[in-house]
Amino acid sequence: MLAAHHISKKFSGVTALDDINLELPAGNVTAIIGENGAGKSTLMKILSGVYDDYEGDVIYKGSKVRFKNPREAQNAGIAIIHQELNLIPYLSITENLFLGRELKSPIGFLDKKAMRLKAEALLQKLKLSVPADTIIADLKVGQQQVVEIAKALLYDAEVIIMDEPTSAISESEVEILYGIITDLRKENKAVVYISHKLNELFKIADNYIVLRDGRTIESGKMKGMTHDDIIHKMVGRDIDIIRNTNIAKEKNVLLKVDNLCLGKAGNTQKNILNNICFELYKGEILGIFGLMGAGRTELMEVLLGLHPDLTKATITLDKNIVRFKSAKDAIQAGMALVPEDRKKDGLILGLDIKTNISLSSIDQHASTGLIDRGAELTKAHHYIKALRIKTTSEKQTVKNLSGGNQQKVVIAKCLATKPKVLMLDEPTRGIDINAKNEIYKLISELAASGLGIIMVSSELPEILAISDRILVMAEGCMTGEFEAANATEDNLLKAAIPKTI
Amino acid sequence: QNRSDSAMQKKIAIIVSTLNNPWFVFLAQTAAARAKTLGYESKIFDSQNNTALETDHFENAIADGYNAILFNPTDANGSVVNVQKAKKAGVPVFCMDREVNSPDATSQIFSDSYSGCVSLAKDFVQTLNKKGNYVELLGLVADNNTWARSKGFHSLVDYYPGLKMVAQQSADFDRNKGLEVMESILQAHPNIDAVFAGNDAMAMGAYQALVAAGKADHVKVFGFDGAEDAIQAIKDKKVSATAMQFPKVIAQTAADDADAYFKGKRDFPKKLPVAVELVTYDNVNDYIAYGKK
Amino acid sequence: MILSQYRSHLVKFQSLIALVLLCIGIGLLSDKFFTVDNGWNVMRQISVNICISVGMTLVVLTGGIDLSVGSVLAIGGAIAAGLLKFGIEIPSGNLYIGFTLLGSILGGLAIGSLLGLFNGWTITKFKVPPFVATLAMLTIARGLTMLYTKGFPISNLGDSFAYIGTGWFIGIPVPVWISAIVVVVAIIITQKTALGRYIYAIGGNEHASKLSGINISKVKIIVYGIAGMLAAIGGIIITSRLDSAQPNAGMSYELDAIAAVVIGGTSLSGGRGTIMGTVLGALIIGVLNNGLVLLNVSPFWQQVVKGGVILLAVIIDKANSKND
Amino acid sequence: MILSQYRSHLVKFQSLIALVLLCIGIGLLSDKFFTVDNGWNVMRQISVNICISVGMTLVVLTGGIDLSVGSVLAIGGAIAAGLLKFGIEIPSGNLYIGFTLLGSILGGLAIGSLLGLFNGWTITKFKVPPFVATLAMLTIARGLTMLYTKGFPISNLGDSFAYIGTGWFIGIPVPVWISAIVVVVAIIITQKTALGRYIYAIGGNEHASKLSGINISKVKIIVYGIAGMLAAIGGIIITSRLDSAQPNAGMSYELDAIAAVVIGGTSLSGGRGTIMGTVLGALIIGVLNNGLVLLNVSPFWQQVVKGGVILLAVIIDKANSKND
Ligand SMILES: Nc1ncnc2c1ncn2[C@@H]1O[C@H](COP(=O)(O)OP(=O)(O)OP(=O)(O)O)[C@@H](O)[C@H]1O
Ligand SMILES: Nc1ncnc2c1ncn2[C@@H]1O[C@H](COP(=O)(O)OP(=O)(O)OP(=O)(O)O)[C@@H](O)[C@H]1O
Ligand SMILES: [Mg+2]
Ligand SMILES: [Mg+2]
Repeated sequence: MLAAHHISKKFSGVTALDDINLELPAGNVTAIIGENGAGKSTLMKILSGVYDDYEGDVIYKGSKVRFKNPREAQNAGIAIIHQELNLIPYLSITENLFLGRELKSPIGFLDKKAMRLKAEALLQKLKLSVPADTIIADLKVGQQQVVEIAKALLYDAEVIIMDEPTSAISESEVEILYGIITDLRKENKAVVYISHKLNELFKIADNYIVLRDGRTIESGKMKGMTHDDIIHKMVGRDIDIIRNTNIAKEKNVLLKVDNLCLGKAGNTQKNILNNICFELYKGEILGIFGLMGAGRTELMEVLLGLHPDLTKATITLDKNIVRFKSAKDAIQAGMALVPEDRKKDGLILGLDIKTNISLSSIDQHASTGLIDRGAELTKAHHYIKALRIKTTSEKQTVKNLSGGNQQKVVIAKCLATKPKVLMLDEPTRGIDINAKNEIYKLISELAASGLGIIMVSSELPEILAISDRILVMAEGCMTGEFEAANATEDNLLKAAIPKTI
Repeated sequence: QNRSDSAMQKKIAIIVSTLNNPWFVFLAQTAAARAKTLGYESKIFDSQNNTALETDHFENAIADGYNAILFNPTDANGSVVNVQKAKKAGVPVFCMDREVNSPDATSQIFSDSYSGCVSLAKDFVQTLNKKGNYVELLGLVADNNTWARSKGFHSLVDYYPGLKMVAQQSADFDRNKGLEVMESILQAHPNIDAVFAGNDAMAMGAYQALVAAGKADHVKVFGFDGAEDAIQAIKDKKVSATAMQFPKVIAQTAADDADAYFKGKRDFPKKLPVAVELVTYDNVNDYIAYGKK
Repeated sequence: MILSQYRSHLVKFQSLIALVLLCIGIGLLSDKFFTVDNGWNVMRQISVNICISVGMTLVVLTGGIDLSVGSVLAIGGAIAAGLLKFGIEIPSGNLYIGFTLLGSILGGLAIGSLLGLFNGWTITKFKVPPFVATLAMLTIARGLTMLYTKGFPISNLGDSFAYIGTGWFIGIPVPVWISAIVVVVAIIITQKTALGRYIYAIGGNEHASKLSGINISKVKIIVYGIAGMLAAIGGIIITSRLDSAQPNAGMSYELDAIAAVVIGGTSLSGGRGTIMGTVLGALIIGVLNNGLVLLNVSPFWQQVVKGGVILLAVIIDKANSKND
Repeated sequence: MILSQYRSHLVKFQSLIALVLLCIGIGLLSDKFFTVDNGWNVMRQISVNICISVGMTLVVLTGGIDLSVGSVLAIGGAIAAGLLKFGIEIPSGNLYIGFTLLGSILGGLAIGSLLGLFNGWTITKFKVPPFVATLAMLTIARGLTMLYTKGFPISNLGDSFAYIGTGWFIGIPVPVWISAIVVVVAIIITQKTALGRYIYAIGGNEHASKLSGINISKVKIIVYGIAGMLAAIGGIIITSRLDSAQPNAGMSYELDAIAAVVIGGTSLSGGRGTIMGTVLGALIIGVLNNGLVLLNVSPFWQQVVKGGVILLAVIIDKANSKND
């Protein structure tokens, strides 16, 4: 259906793709596999008309094509779900779905009704139960991702490219997506599927293509491959998947949270968080599991001193009762948070690594009023080395780092404040298997050094592998607590399902 | 009884082109003060040099029941419709300082800028002995006073081939711009003999530039308006001459006319030019800011 | 969901509260305020600002800004007046082209649109920030106006031209008709056409819009062109009201226009806002100007009070739409 | 990495090319341009704009804008002049407080800072968009100036006050010293202090900065306070140069200041830019103003040429820094 011959692409000197060849047959799901930065997204952008300055040929239905812009590719029948969400925040779902290809009435005005009906049908198919005229900004990230998927399905495309479509959606939504992909395959469409969650690939893909450093390494049938085979092909060597081997240490309570409640602004009836109580021990990794919207991120935010006006809680840190009025208070008291969305909440993308690392702790180096650049640099070097941040220099702009390395910069920023409690919210989202592994290693090391660690994650295997103890949340309440030894996927999920369904 | 009293009380609107220039502030406040002495309520409207805003003021003033308008127009032509509108509403308009090209104004008491500049030019020619290089600083290029003054000046000066204008630049009637433009002109033309500025603020700015360049002693500065600073500067022999307008006379005459109108007088001289007088070191002691002693 | 709908209504009408409070306040202090005459007064006075602000709203919705509207207003009015009165004379060829009323108006609109399109062109083609491109145009268009008029107003344009700014039609002043038509057309564009969608989309997320196949440059150029044309309409109204094209007309009108847009709840970073909001913003400013005069506030105090009230109006808005 | 460093240098000095081209062009047309005297001339003339623009740069770096600088300049100058000349008289208590030179200058600076802090307060406390808050302050501060001066200039302030604006110190004009000190201090703040870090961080990503423990409100209030103080410094320089505090001083200076900031490569959305860039931007504008007068370009053409050159300067910049 769609093929690429000898495709190369450079970004101001950096070679992103180097002589790529691949084939995407109709009626098949092809998985593209590769580490962060292998060139997967770049290749897909070429196929879908985002970049038109590349070397080599794209062959579509037997003839050579060169799409000048996304619309040309769309019209030819190639749809793409981009890795980054590309939605307009203040337009509604319908408006986003039809953006650039609005339905019009005979006199040229928008046919809003027709669009809404079509959008509603599509949302129903995707089991997204929100009205079609909801503003995107009011949706959760997972729901936005579903809209992004709907956008690609709106028209009868021949080729559908999905670049990490599941990075923010939960299990049940993934199942729906599988169903849709199966349908597409039946309709003899060519589907491209990119994901760092290897399990998904085994479930859904027919073929695989491995990219490494911008080159095609290998391709073949998915059938008969194992986890380790794939990882080996991706990374070029074997890696050991970390499992937490901490054994029960003495239990010194580090953080104690009693009756934590978080109200909703302008609404006195409903609470977002209800009577949360838990303890965190020194040197412990406490996993917090839950489905989308369970309130885990809000819990982390409250513990960092956000929403002080809406919070009621008794928090004891290191045997002292503390009250946080702002993030500044919380950080000074020894809390630190690696937020869920590193680009939006964790980093100043336009500034360099060094500045980002020292952002929360610059006071340490400014006792004279002026910043001691030497000390700052030493610190930056220390963390770049300690966390194995892959960069050419501490002056690299954070925007240009890979996702995994960006995540490490956020962790470095938190560690630089010398925290007692380190909270990590979905620390491995969108990160390749190798980088994930490094972050797991890091978390274990930090726990071993005496920090209390709270890790929020939606990925069961991850939370099972790394935690000493697991709390489960649903609908703003604590619904379960499990020691690592007797936690299973089953009982975690059971506790996470909301009772009100 | 109180009520009939307040019904009797007439209100006078004073609409001035701008309050961003002390000359007009003085004009407006003098008119307001006179109206008060005569027993009328009055209010000052600032058109901010914006003819459209002036139109709004007229509409608002008419709607608000003002009985007369003392008017300092932003523009001789642009303000015509406003005067017509007032006439239609039966509100007499007395123009101050600037003319309006309309017979509908009840009376127009104005400074004769053109002939004022002619007499200023006479002094200019004499002071320079009919030869030398000079610089002209224009006011706002979109203001018709700028051109009335410039034309009056050139109508005489241009007859003397020995007088050469080496630069003509605008400084927007602004003291700071007068200073900066003059500083730059002095770079290009270090050897000048005189500066003619379209108002005193620019003249004072130009003088300061000359001081900074060490040329204040032999470059003659001429202004226009009769502002306080300029009168003082003429006394101190810093500025050579200015043309004195009489905002006080103008404003008071206008207010008196309104008073007379209320009392039944209808035959006003359509145009009453108030002479602009030349002020030099010789006669400066007869003058104070904006008027005669 | 209900919350979100409610909120979008709030965004639309958030300034209404401030406007109502303002009107009540002035009405209590002056019995002249709530009269039919004064109502038309205010409406006529804001008609020019509405034309400009509507164009500004479109520009701001795309995430841009247009500082040149005041100057473009001046040249639009001047060209229309000049064409009507003098036509075009080409001395060398001994050619003279006269213009009808309509022709001269179209001429004024054409020059406004052209300068607006030029703004859009420099902004999209050379990636000049809108602030700089239109700031340059502010100066250029003012200079061109001076060159065309030689610094003198063009007056006495005849009764039929005067009708545009001073006439009445079915009991409503003509400028109010014009601004109402502008508002309605703009609402249709923003709410009912693909162009409107694209305007919001570009302001919301330019990159995503590009990936959706929207021709960003085209939309932006059109929008700046519309803003230029609307400024020229404003210029023609002013010229007609005054029966005179003033070379310095419209100075610093851009600030009033932007104020109307922002007070009306449109975000300066683009993507959010409504035409009706801007109309409310313009009304607030207009009512305030009118009220300060009616209440006989001294001119020096007026500025202080005006600034204070605008600040207060926005604070009230914010307090009432805090739930987002 | 080398590429990225090179690029950041380009950002810093992107306007240099435009400035050099401009200087060469004017130098070719006028032999008076490249003289020491004219150099000091230009430097002295831009010193006020530099003071204001430096403050504006800090504000813009946080993602804000300050439209009130021109009016704050006026009131700063007026208060300094008024205190020096008249002191404070309280008629009821028969109290008179005289001010020394230093005292009156501090008084001027204090009022400027205060108004700036007020800007910051409304912006952070009530979430008023900076554009609106400072637009309101533009009007308020102008009104206050008019009220304080009653619309008349305050002149004849004595030789020691005149020294600030017209004196020389070690062969360099005093205003140039002042602006140089302002620039150096601002560079130190932005590059070497925690405050500077926070300014860039807030402009780059306000929410992330908040989560990183930065007190956003405090930083913003300080920054607007600094901008107000620098505007007042500009006002004192102007007042001293003119030996007169003009109530209408500084009108529309905000546009020149923003132009300098943007031409200097600072992004209006915040987070990116340098003080040196702004200095270059101010130099471009200053050289242009000076050149147009040196070449005796007619006032009508000046505006057209000025706008055109600014546009061209930015286009040249863009063309030379396209590689990002
Ligand atoms: N937009 C960009 N412009 C320039 N260079 C970039 C850009 N994005 C990434 N880079 C550089 O390309 C290199 C590879 O980045 P990539 O995202 O592929 O990470 P990676 O090497 O796979 O690391 P990791 O495994 O930790 O994710 C990095 O050195 C990064 O600095
Ligand atoms: N706009 C850009 N400018 C410069 N370099 C870029 C740009 N986009 C991508 N690159 C570089 O191209 C390479 C491939 O990036 P790409 O986004 O295709 O990786 P990917 O395989 O999709 O990674 P991930 O799994 O993290 O999504 C990287 O080294 C990246 O740094
Ligand atoms: Mg990566
Ligand atoms: Mg990718």
